[in-house]
Amino acid sequence: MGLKLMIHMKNVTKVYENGAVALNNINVDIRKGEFVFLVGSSGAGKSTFIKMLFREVLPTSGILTVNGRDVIRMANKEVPYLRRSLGVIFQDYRLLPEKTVYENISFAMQVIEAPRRLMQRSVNSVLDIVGLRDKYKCFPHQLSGGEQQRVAIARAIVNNPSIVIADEPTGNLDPETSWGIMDIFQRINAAGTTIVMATHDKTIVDAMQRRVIAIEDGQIVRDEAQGGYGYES
Amino acid sequence: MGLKLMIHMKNVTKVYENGAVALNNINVDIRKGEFVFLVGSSGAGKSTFIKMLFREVLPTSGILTVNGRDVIRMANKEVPYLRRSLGVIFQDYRLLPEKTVYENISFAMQVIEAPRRLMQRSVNSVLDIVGLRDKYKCFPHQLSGGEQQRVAIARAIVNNPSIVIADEPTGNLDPETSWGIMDIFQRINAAGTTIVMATHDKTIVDAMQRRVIAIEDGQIVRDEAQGGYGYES
Amino acid sequence: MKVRTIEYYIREVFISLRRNNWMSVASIGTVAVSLFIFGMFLMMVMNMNKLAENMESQVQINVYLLDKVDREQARDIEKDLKEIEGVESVGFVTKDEAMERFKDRLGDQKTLLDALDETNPLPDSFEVTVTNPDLVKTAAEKMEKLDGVECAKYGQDVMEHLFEITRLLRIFGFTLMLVLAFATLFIISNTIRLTVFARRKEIAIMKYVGATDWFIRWPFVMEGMVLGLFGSIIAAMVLRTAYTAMAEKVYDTLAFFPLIPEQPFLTYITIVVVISGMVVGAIGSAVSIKKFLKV
Amino acid sequence: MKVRTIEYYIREVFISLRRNNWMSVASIGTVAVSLFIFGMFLMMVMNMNKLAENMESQVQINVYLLDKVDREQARDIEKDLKEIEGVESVGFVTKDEAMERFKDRLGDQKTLLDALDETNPLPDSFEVTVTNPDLVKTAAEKMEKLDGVECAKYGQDVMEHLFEITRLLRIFGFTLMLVLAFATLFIISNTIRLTVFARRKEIAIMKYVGATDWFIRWPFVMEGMVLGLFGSIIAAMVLRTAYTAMAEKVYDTLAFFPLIPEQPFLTYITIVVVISGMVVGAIGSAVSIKKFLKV
Ligand SMILES: Nc1ncnc2c1ncn2[C@@H]1O[C@H](COP(=O)(O)OP(=O)(O)OP(=O)(O)O)[C@@H](O)[C@H]1O
Ligand SMILES: Nc1ncnc2c1ncn2[C@@H]1O[C@H](COP(=O)(O)OP(=O)(O)OP(=O)(O)O)[C@@H](O)[C@H]1O
Ligand SMILES: [Mg+2]
Ligand SMILES: [Mg+2]
Repeated sequence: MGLKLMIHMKNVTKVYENGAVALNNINVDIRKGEFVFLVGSSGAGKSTFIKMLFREVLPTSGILTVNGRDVIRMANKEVPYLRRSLGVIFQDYRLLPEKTVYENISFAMQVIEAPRRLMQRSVNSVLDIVGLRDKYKCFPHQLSGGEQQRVAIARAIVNNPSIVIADEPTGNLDPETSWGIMDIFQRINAAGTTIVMATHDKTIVDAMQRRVIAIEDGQIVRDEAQGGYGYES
Repeated sequence: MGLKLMIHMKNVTKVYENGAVALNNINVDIRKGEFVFLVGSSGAGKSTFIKMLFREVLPTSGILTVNGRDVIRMANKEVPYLRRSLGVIFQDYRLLPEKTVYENISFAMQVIEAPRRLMQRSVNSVLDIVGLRDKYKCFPHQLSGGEQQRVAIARAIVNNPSIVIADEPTGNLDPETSWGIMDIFQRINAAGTTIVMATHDKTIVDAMQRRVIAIEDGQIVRDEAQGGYGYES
Repeated sequence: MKVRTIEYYIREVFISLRRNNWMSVASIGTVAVSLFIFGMFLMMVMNMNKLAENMESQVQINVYLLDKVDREQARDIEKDLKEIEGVESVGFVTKDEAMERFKDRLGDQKTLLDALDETNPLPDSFEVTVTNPDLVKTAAEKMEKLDGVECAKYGQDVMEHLFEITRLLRIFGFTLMLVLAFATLFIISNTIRLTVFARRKEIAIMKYVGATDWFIRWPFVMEGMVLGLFGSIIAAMVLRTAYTAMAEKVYDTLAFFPLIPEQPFLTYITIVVVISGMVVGAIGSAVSIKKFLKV
Repeated sequence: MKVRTIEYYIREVFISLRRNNWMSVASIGTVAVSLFIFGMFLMMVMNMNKLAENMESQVQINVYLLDKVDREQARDIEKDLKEIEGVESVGFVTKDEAMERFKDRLGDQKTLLDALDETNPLPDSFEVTVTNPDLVKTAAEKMEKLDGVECAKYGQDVMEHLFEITRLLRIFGFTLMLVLAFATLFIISNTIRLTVFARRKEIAIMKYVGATDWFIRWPFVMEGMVLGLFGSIIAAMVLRTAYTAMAEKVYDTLAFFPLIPEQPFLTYITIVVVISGMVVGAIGSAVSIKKFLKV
């Protein structure tokens, strides 16, 4: 495992302002090219884990580096550049309500001032990948839940980020569409992209046999290189 | 099947303003005490089906009665009373952002001017059922995705509605918690409540062996009294 | 509507003011500032109006008597004058008083009168004020017809000039008030509309959960009223302080200026400002919420 | 910054104005109304100031000559007068002209002067206007020292009264302007703040996707500027129309009133209003957005 360390967490703890301990002394290293599932019951701390990676949430204590950058001691004006190197799929999608599907996805490219030609090509291609080519003109409120989720996925991957961070990316997708998304993830992972995905989907985790980090009550209870979802239900 | 007809759809079609045909000539009858799964791929029309039941979306044509009320020709001021007889779990939760968990749930009871004593008792009991007793003071943005979803479920069942309408109620829940919710649904269904639930969760649908209505591209492609999710994936 | 529900409305208003505190402060501020401007000009216009009235009320008719009229007859004439329509007050001015005043008026040039020696060619006269400037002309004509009256003068051109000015002052003041009232109404209701707009999703959710329009509307209307109340109280307090300070300054330096006395004027202004604030706040909320209730 | 990005900003502004059209209309309306009020009072205060200046410039010194002074000598005195510091213009008034004017002033009572027969006790005089009211006193003293001058009078008390009034008018006008400027600033930036507030979630999302602060801020600032621009253009147009209409009315009925001529006054007002609108809009946006960028 001499590959580049993409995510490094040491003794990371997060206590929210209201006193809720979301993560407690977490130690994790994730290297380039890994495909990691983050599992755990509702409220275990998966989203908190993920939000720390792109600095929506700052750890209360500990050390956290992402893509070689020290997330905690980073200057404010560097944050956008950290975020650009990541492709984040948010649990609540976070689409811009006043922008169309096309604009929502191209926004991620506007931000890095990509040339227009490249932008059109890239946006159309990810729209094809998530199967929303004919919805490009719709606004988010005109889409079904699963369609919105797929727009969020498209936006996350359009810039070929070095890490894709996905929080429950298939929660509102039917099994067939979910597998389509997993295929995409596997393809970009094979091309060297690191993937961290929080999920509740037992079927997918069990079938993929990748690294699984299980969190319970803010602590890592299991970290297997080729694991399953765990516990029968 | 001489039981009361709770939901009656005849030749119902819904075309959105932008021309998208979400439902096309739907005919469905659902009787008191039924437990119905609505399945179909992303964008098939499940949410549209559900939104019509509580009149968020009006059918473009056809006949629709819910709980004996003609949803289409209903006077505006009757709509609140239709909605109070239903317990709706929205795909996007729709919690009031400026109210705490307790207030969000009790709001549904304020609306029907329930006595305070009853209100406290009922809210605490549904909070226990969904396992959020200790989060009652939190605001929605302080909750995890699954916790928010459970608040939405609690709000929907707190008034003992005659129909529970659930749009993807377990999309952000881990399998264990999902089964907990399904147990609750089975209990209230056994007590006579009609349940209509749109879902992508193959495991649940297959295990429950209840009535399954499958929608594809806005049309009913299957309606089985004791079905499974369909199609292997 | 149950007591429970009314209680809920009231609690709701204060919780909402606190939780949306950022927006509450913004709208209270806007209400305060615009009502302050409105109140300031209301005060200004009312004082202008007072000034105009004051100027008009100073229009007087000078009734000059014939030399032969003695004091006895003068008293009869005074009685007659008082009976003429529109006459407000009648004051007697002896020929000596008239001479004194004349000398004062001449100032530098009073040496001119030395040439008169001790003779006083001025007549006795009455100074008559009239309630309504429109009546001046007919009243003067009637006066001239009285026995013992030589003539009745009232500075026709000066008066018309003055009336023109006061009329314009009034029209201007009224227009100003109208414009400002609309502007205040517009700004306050616009602000409240923006705060309601920011909460449109909440309103929709409430409806989806089965709330009736009035159940949603009441707390908003009451909140608008409370916002208006708070804002207008601030405005009224500032206005009172400012007027008192200004009045002091005016009394010191411009004692002749007919400023409206602080009481009951300030009470009246306070009432107008506070009531407009509450009413505009409540109606602004009720109107703004309407379009978001249609779900 | 690439051309691409600037292009994006500009497109962004107009798309956003259109899609948030409800809010855009509300804030343009508020900007228009408050700048209209501001402009109206700016005009009023400037006219008041003009009036005060006008009144002050009418203060004149009357320089009375000794009887023995003949026309030749008078011309010399005129030259001397013109050399005194602050003197603006000097006009000669013969004793006959003075008598005429005196008779006019007496009006009703001019019969009094019949007693003088044909003698005219008034002297020849000069009417001197002075550029700066502060210089009146010293100038008058210097004049009295000239050969052939009996005395120099300038109605000391009247003048001081007048200065008191114009000084108060100026202080009042200035305070009014300051208060209104702050009020306008407050209301406009508050409104813009509310529109930014309504879009705070969008701003957060943009940041999460990796946008820099300036990338988000530019379109908002430009949008604020455009809102301010549109609002202020409406205000300016209404102001111009209103002033022209009012000026016509005043010329018709109060011709003596020294109204500031429409040009270049209106151009000046338009520039002030439009620039304040744009600047307040832009700065209002930039400031309001700040707190929402911290994610
Ligand atoms: N407000 C709207 N305006 C226009 N089109 C809409 C609107 N809402 C939904 N649609 C379209 O109607 C179709 C059905 O949407 P619906 O939300 O019913 O799907 P769904 O079955 O709930 O999908 P999902 O499982 O992804 O939630 C979709 O193609 C969607 O894009
Ligand atoms: N902003 C916040 N303030 C306070 N507490 C929070 C906040 N966000 C999350 N929490 C709490 O921290 C805990 C972990 O939340 P997190 O969102 O990480 O859970 P999760 O594993 O993503 O759950 P889910 O599967 O339901 O999305 C939860 O108990 C939650 O209530
Ligand atoms: Mg989560
Ligand atoms: Mg749906």
